[in-house]
Amino acid sequence: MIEVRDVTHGFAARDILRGVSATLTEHRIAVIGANGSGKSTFARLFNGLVVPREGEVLVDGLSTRSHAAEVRRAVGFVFTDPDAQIVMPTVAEDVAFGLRRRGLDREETRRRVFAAMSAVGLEIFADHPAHLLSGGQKQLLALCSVLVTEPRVLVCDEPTTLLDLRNTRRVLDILQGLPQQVVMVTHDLDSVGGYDRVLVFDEGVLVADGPPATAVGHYRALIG
Amino acid sequence: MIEVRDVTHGFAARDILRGVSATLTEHRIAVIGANGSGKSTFARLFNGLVVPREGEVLVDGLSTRSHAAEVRRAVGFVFTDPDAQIVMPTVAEDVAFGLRRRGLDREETRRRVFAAMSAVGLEIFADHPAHLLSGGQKQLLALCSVLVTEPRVLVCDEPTTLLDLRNTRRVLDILQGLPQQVVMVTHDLDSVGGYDRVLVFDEGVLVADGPPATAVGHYRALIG
Amino acid sequence: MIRSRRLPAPDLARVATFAGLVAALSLPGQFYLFGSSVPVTLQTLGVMLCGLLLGARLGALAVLAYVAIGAAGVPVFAGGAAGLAPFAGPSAGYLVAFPIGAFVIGLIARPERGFHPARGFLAAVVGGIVVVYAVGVPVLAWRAGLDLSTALRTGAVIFLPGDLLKAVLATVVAAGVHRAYPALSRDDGRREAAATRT
Amino acid sequence: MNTYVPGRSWLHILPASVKLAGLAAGMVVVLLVDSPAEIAAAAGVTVLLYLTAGMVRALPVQVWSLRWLVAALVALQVLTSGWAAAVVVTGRVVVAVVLAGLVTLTTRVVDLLDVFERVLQPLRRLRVDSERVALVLALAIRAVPVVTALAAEVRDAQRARGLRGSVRAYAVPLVVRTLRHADALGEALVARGLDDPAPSAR
Ligand SMILES: Nc1ncnc2c1ncn2[C@@H]1O[C@H](COP(=O)(O)OP(=O)(O)OP(=O)(O)O)[C@@H](O)[C@H]1O
Ligand SMILES: Nc1ncnc2c1ncn2[C@@H]1O[C@H](COP(=O)(O)OP(=O)(O)OP(=O)(O)O)[C@@H](O)[C@H]1O
Ligand SMILES: O=C(O)CCCC[C@@H]1SC[C@@H]2NC(=O)N[C@@H]21
Ligand SMILES: [Mg+2]
Ligand SMILES: [Mg+2]
Repeated sequence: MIEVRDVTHGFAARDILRGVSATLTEHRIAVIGANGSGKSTFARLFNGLVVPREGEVLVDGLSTRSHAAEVRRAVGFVFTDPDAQIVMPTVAEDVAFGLRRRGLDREETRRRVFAAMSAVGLEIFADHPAHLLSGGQKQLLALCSVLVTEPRVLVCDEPTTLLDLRNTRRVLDILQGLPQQVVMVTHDLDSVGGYDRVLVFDEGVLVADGPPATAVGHYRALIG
Repeated sequence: MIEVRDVTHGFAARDILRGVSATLTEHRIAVIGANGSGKSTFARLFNGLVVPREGEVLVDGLSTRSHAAEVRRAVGFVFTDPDAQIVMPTVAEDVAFGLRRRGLDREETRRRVFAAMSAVGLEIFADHPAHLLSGGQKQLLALCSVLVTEPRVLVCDEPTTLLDLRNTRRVLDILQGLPQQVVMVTHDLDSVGGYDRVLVFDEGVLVADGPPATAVGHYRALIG
Repeated sequence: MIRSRRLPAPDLARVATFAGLVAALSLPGQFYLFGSSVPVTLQTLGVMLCGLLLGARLGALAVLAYVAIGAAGVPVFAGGAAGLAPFAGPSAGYLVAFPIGAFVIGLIARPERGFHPARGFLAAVVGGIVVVYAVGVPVLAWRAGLDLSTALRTGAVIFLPGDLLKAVLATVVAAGVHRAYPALSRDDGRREAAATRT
Repeated sequence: MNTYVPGRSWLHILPASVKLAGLAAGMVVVLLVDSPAEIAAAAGVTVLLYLTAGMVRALPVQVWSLRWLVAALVALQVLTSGWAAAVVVTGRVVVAVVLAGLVTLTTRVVDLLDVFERVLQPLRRLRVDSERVALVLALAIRAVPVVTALAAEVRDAQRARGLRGSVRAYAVPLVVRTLRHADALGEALVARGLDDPAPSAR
């Protein structure tokens, strides 16, 4: 469960988020809104990448301000550009990287890495150089490298923006099948249909919040 | 008119485009296909950013191989990432950049720059620092900076991928209203409805070519 | 034909962007070791990467562009300093040496012919440490009124462990980048490679 | 901290090239100074210049930013050559740095870039294209926030994966994305005709 309590955040001149409160318990949550409306900043609150100037964010009761490390272990994050996330030369090494300091023995690490790769269909690329993967495969790798650490919540900031139709569908299907709570920021209104709850941002304010049809309708009305 | 004559292009190990031929005379042409299918490479043929290993590309009868500079003046190009296209500090200066060596006097340059900015609604930002514009405005600036040179053909490689709904619609509307021939690469199948002709690529081969409904149907069938 | 030897646009873009990279590496952190009037910074890491990735000519131009925009007043020097003031202080020699260092690194490493880690490391040490100290230390002695041995101690010896570590890092990073971005040293493939990612 | 402060003083109005020449002359004078009294005089002149430029408020900031430098210089000098030398050497450096800082405080970046471009004009015979130099510098200035933003994103991605302190894991993605940006920029410049000859008739 994620609780956002009256958060205001911004920089010298301007507030990016203003008085945002929300308690997120649903399984599938989407966040939509115009460019610059504050979606990414909102999403970054959940794992403490952004610590709000005012207000508080709690993940399963732990504040992102005082329990940064625990929160970060509980909340996985997938970014738009896979190239910003992939750090090791081969696929298997990159997936294993997140388990480094878990004190697992070699066999256990291998087992978990293989399981995670299989879940997204990358096991056949285990020893493949990561940079030679296609854009869609890279994004699957980024997702896999996060899932291997078994986060309780997964936050994705426009995970399919750079992908084609097939890869988009693939990533969305995998997200849909996860046991975890998923929060996804997106511009693709077609993809939020099956979600339990959709939040709409406008100029840093949470202006609508509800089932997909209502929320998307509100967003379309905003655009005019 | 653009003629692509039996083009094959690639690198040591792999061909990115294989035996592609097409004569493009229509007013609105879209190019779709999976990630890595060769769309961007195809589009880059038209202004000589890519010169094919085999075959030839002619723009109004001029070969991109032997008449690179003329072809480049005739064919404008808008890329995906607005941040990588802005080259001067302020909006007006960036627009004027393309007119530098046209031998125009100062008054004429100013007039054309203003007209181009007005066409996309950026004239109020003339002396604004270009990098402080929003993502959507930056993409409009990129478009404007290309249009000011009055190209006969405009090629756009996923011009709206990074934009929200409103900005996407804005850019597409402006493209729709241009007198020039437009070739647009896109993953957004909803946006190609009004186009005259849609080309579908798959693994470097032009696999379908026709009106939107047929071509998009073919593409969907490919994905399975 | 007398034509100016213009930097082609793709090279020009790399030069300018890598100047930005050196700046981004210089900004975080800067601290003074006891008794030294020169700060510890990551600038040499940036200089080494320029030489190891862009080669002698473009690498040197990138670092030169970095120094030039700093001199013109953009806050990119150690600790966010800028302008002509740093050129009047004890670190002036290092700043002047940076472009020369990048040039020497590129000459030795020859990244355009493929990257060899051992060679790259040697290049980083010679260009990024020896050359930089060779200009930096005498200027430090001159500007700070030190005798040469004190200047060596406070302007070279104390930085050596850190700078050697940076040379190792630069080599490892350059090797990784050469693998992850194959178009780096292949001129004809460069544009297309940029195009592969939307 | 040490960047242009808008104003209308005589120093703001003076052409950048004249200021640079004056600074060079000032540097030579400061070098020749070698007694505490002369240092005091040089410092006095510097303060006077700050006063007439309306920049006195910037003076404490300038000096304060040199605190570590001064501490280190004084410590070393006192240990190796005594107090008088410490005052002269430290004073020289402080006056030189603060004086150079005044030029930066009163001159816009674009004006200094213009001077660079003009200084490079005669190099045309050495086949240096001064217009292109100006473009590189403008793009380099623009690249600083771009790369800084890329760095922030990569750092976020690393932190989200719980990867603290691995420089390799940080620097490789950063440099790869920097290169990708550079090459996309290069492509846009080519497409906008930077390398093409001027059209013959129009
Ligand atoms: N570090 C920062 N400093 C200053 N402004 C910032 C910073 N980070 C974000 N902003 C600004 O805050 C606003 C909201 O940014 P945010 O990235 O949250 O928007 P977004 O809804 O994710 O937009 P997009 O759809 O373009 O991704 C933007 O106007 C942005 O320019
Ligand atoms: N310089 C290069 N070296 C090797 N391979 C390359 C190079 N440039 C492109 N490619 C490869 O060529 C293929 C086609 O690339 P292209 O960018 O044309 O695809 P695309 O259809 O535009 O894909 P996307 O939808 O992801 O933009 C890709 O597999 C790409 O990896
Ligand atoms: O003022 C500046 O920006 C220049 C600082 C120079 C620091 C030198 S470079 C070589 C040596 N290694 C370091 O880490 N710092 C010094
Ligand atoms: Mg965002
Ligand atoms: Mg593409």
